Amino acid sequence: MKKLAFIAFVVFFFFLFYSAYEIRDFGNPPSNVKETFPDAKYKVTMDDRIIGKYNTTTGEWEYGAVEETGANNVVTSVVFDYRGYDTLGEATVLFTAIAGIMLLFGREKK
Amino acid sequence: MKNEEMNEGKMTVIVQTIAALLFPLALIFSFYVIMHGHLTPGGGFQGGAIGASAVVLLIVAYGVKHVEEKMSEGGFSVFESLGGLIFVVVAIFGLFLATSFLANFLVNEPIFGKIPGWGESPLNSGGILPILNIAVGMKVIGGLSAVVLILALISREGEEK
Amino acid sequence: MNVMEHLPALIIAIPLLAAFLTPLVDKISKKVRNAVVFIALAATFILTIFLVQDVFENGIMIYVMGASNPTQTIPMQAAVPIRIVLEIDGLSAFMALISVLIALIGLIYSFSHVEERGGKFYTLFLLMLVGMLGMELTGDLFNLFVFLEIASIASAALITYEFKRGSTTEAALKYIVISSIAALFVLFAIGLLYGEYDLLNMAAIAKAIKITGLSNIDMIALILFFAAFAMKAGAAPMHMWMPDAYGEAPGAVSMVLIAVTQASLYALLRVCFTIYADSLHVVIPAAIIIFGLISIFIGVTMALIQDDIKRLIAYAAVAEVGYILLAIGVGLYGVLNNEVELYARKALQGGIFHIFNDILDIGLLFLVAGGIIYITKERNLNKLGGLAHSMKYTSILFLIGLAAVAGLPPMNGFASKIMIYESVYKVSPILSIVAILASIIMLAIFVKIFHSVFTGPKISEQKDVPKLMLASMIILAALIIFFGLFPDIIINNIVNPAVNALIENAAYISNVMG
Amino acid sequence: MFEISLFEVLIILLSVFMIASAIIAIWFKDLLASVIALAVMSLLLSLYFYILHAPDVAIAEAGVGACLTTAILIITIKATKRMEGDEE
Repeated sequence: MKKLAFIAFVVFFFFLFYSAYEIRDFGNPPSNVKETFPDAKYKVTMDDRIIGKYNTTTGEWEYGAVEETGANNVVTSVVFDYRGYDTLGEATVLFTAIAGIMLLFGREKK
Repeated sequence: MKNEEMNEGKMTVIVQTIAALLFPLALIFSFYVIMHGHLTPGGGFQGGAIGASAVVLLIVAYGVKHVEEKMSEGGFSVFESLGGLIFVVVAIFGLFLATSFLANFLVNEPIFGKIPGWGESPLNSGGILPILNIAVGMKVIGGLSAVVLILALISREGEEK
Repeated sequence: MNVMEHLPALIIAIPLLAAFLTPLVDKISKKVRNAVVFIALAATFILTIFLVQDVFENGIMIYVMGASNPTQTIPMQAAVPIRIVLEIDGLSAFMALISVLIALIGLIYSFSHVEERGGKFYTLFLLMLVGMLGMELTGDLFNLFVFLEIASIASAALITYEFKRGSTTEAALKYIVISSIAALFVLFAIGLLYGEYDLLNMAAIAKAIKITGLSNIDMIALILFFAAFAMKAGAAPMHMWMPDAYGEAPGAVSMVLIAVTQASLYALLRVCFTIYADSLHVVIPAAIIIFGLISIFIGVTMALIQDDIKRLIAYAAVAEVGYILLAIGVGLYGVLNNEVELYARKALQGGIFHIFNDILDIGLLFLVAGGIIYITKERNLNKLGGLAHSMKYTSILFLIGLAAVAGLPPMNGFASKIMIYESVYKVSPILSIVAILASIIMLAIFVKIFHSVFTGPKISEQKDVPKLMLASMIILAALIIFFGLFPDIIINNIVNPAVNALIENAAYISNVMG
Repeated sequence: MFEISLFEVLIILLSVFMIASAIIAIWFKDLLASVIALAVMSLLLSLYFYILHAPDVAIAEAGVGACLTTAILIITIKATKRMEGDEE
């Protein structure tokens, strides 16, 4: 059993290292959007679309999180607006865990 | 006298005084992080965690029984459920008042709907984001405090036996 | 505002709202709480029926969360979807229908005896349903992970409901450890795909893999997905949590746990058939077939030696999962080899139909076993006996479930198993023979249980089970007999759209990517 | 030929300390010491997140990982035995 666990560990470790070696560099945008979607109308990825462009002549944001959600902190606009449904899910995970603990440890009021 | 106090899970007077001073500060900081979620780094979850750690501070300094007299785990649990309800109700409002579930229906409306320009950051921007932040904050403060409180109570009962 | 357009969001929002409301209402009155829970579930059930009808008639349904136009997946000036997209095709609709139906029946069953700590019980029950539905309706990988977590944690908590027996806590611990490992694998695989393509939408990733070909990272992600979902679906070498979890949970929870397991199976199907599809290697269907065979073998042999009634049924459930995996593996093999009309379609029909039958048959047996334990407070087969004297209806219902699981002709189990045998025979006769043999052993086992539990001299005077319990069992039994007598209606109207969704993944992609 | 910026030195140091504290957490038989080592790891991790320009995650990690998880674990240890494998 210990040998089996060791083999599993080695395989998983290899996966981790190999994928860390193979994956695109940290912080770089994916360069292959054009090859990935040759028939797409615009070549704008998820990140670029969320961050958007600031038009210096009109003084307004164009097609970005700030224009769409009105929040200065782009991270919050992703967490609560673009992926708000996921945040609802995460909050529910917390709620579920706590309800479970209450079921296990909670005392009925006498 | 001193030993008895230690047995009840209380700390010394120094710790208690510092905790009493720090508790409101931590709560205010938590509230600040939650309210400014759409402007500065942070948000409901982070602020809620800070708020819950303030409650943990009280539990450590004054003992579980003292905290439970002020607010029981049932109270925290209700607080948490309320947070969840606000989140879902706001999301469903998006469905009925605007276009879709979780739609940001307050953007470009008078109260919260301001869209900030370059470099400015008014508190009343962000549409429904501040409301959702507050909902998640309530949920996290209530939930995490309830867990710590309930575990501490169980742990104390085990010691008394 | 057109409500039909917003059905996918409402189906998840209503039970979620009720789950948050239940702890508050519980403080006011127990009756109001039960009413709230029941109304929420019934409303979800009705909406799900509308959704299923809509999907089967008009094809794939799309819903973009929070967008100004919920049917436009790709926003202005972008090449890919940004927001979370719910995408419901035939398979999703089929699974959602099963989940809600089973949850409703389980709720009626629970009303009869769950009183103590009921507020938390019903909250978690609703959350379990939310988790399943979220997994089945979503079109987004990360969202799938989030709802997988909700379903896992809620089920683990519900397993501990009767925590005064210490073994429940052990079973729940086993379940939560397995779930955490699976969730970790899934998260890691999603991270790899996101790092590779900058995408989270399943249809978009499927298209990207189709265009750029399978890279090594995709392969690692596939292995991780496969390991995690097969583990959660209870395929044989990783089935060790199933007998514990199914055996220790309360009756209704055991039944709904099958639906949770099958939600993981759905995720496995989605990954294999939709995301990777044509770039899959033949190793994957071969692995699924082998897992299926091992599951059948282990399930049947281990069931022979059990003397705890619920653990025995749990091992039978492992064998049933094996049948589903066998059929789906053969179907996937056929789809990859372009032999769809020859045998793959039939195998998939049998497999998908068996998903429904598995949950009805094993679910009925779990409910009956739960009823027996509730009345006699005894789980050991050797100490039970003569219950047919006092529990007439229950014993008849048990007989129906027994015949269905063993695959006897008038029941639904026969209808799907005959399709599986027939199609599997075309690939290799040995597979078919093993499956038939296992089915015969299963019949022997259940006849043994029936003999030891229901026949024989009367040991003690007992009442029959409560009325609500009986009602929920009768609904299941009626469905079993209906499906057995008219399998063609079910296959043509419910199963075929799901099978088509599996075989033609191009429609799934083009609905999102245009 | 072998230029390392201050940033890289910081990242390498943090990584080494994090791995060290993680190993310590597994190594110790005293569970309380393990938990403290875990808290140190969480704190360093939150610093790491801050360096990687993710202040949101850093705050969450500091609050949950370093404070609340530690508190919950210590409370649990108080309710059970402190030393690993010391049963009666």
